[in-house]
Amino acid sequence: MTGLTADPLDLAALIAAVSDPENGGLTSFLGCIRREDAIRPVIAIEYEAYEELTETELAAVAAEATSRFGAHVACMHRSGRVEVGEPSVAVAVSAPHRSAAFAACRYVIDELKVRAPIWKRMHYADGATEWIDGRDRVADRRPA
Amino acid sequence: MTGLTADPLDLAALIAAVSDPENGGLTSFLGCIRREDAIRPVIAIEYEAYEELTETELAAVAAEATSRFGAHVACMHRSGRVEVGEPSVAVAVSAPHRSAAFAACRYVIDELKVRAPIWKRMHYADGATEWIDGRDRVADRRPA
Amino acid sequence: MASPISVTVRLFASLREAAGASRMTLSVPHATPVGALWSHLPEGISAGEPPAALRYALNHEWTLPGAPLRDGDEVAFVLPVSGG
Amino acid sequence: MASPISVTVRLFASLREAAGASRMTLSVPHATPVGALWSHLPEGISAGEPPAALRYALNHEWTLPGAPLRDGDEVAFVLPVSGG
Repeated sequence: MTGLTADPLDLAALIAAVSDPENGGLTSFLGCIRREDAIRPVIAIEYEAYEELTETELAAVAAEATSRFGAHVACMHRSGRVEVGEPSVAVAVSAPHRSAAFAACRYVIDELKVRAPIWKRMHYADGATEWIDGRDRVADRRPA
Repeated sequence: MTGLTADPLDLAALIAAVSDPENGGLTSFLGCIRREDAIRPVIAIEYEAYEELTETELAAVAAEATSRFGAHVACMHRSGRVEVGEPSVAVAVSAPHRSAAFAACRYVIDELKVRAPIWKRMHYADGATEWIDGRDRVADRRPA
Repeated sequence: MASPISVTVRLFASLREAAGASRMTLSVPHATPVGALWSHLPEGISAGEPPAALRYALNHEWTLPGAPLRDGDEVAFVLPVSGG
Repeated sequence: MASPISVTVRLFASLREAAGASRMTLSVPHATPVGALWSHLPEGISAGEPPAALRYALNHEWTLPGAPLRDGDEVAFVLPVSGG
């Protein structure tokens, strides 16, 4: 179970997908939208993905973790708007023991952060929006 | 939220307990009963805890993780009988970023495994039972 | 000039908004390297140099700037990501 | 012998089953060190030497074998654990 979804993430479904009576360790991770009060308060983040390549990369990362750590892996990333406090990415991993489960879970989240072509558009409490895509702000002057 | 329960573990409740809009990383761990087909198939494990000291140690470990990793921590351990595939321990941790969340979650599970005075009685598929408490099998001849 | 070929460019995030479209067709010389494609974007969209960490995908697979383009290829400008 | 004191011993897992009870009261000399208490258990329960990694709790707090006992204390024999 890997890929993109426009629906709220369902960690329980990911956990069910990786459960295995031979696997004693099940580690999961939720990446949630931070309000970042101290910096510039956020109300939501909008995710835009290059869908085809994201699906391929999430599947590849999961397969690598499976072969490398002997783990079952489920990993879903949100597209569309996600409110503060809500998860934008969910990873669930099971393995015979906890060391492999933790290592595999960490591997998946670290790799997808780099390899999944997904961009964030910040929606700030002050009404401004901003794409986080490495380009300077000139592009924001154009009406959304 | 730390302590013992005789009820099935509710990871969603632990996750809700540690959620915080300022915390972007939420890591959880479930320790599940392994069937261990290849060794000696298990059907269930019965947990007996020295309750007072377990409650104190779980709270202490959680407090240490909170101060050391700046994390919110929830950790529950099962008492009584747990079937294969079911979780006997659940940890949920949130922190501003994933590194602290993973480190804190790992800290809690590693520490509680050593410090919580809890013992396992294995219930094997072949009908035998066995306490895992460091004493040789003489004690098992006595009827349960 | 080598006979022109037509390639599709996938645009995301602020590029998509600048262009008002998620796809564009560009006509470029045959075998133009992927890394040269940015300069063919209209100035109103590219707004100058590409970001340092720009990556490319060719027909939905990661590619390197030197890969030569063929007619009908689809290139994605993978701007620095910030997912998760 | 120093005047005897009465202490409660908490028994868990296979010890509890051997004793058929989770608590026992033992009468020992005043200031007996916690680590000496095991030998006061009836042979039918202790079944020989304590496990190597035996730990002790005194009134619900971790303690060391040398801690002297006082009347009314509660000691737990914390057998090697296998929780989680």
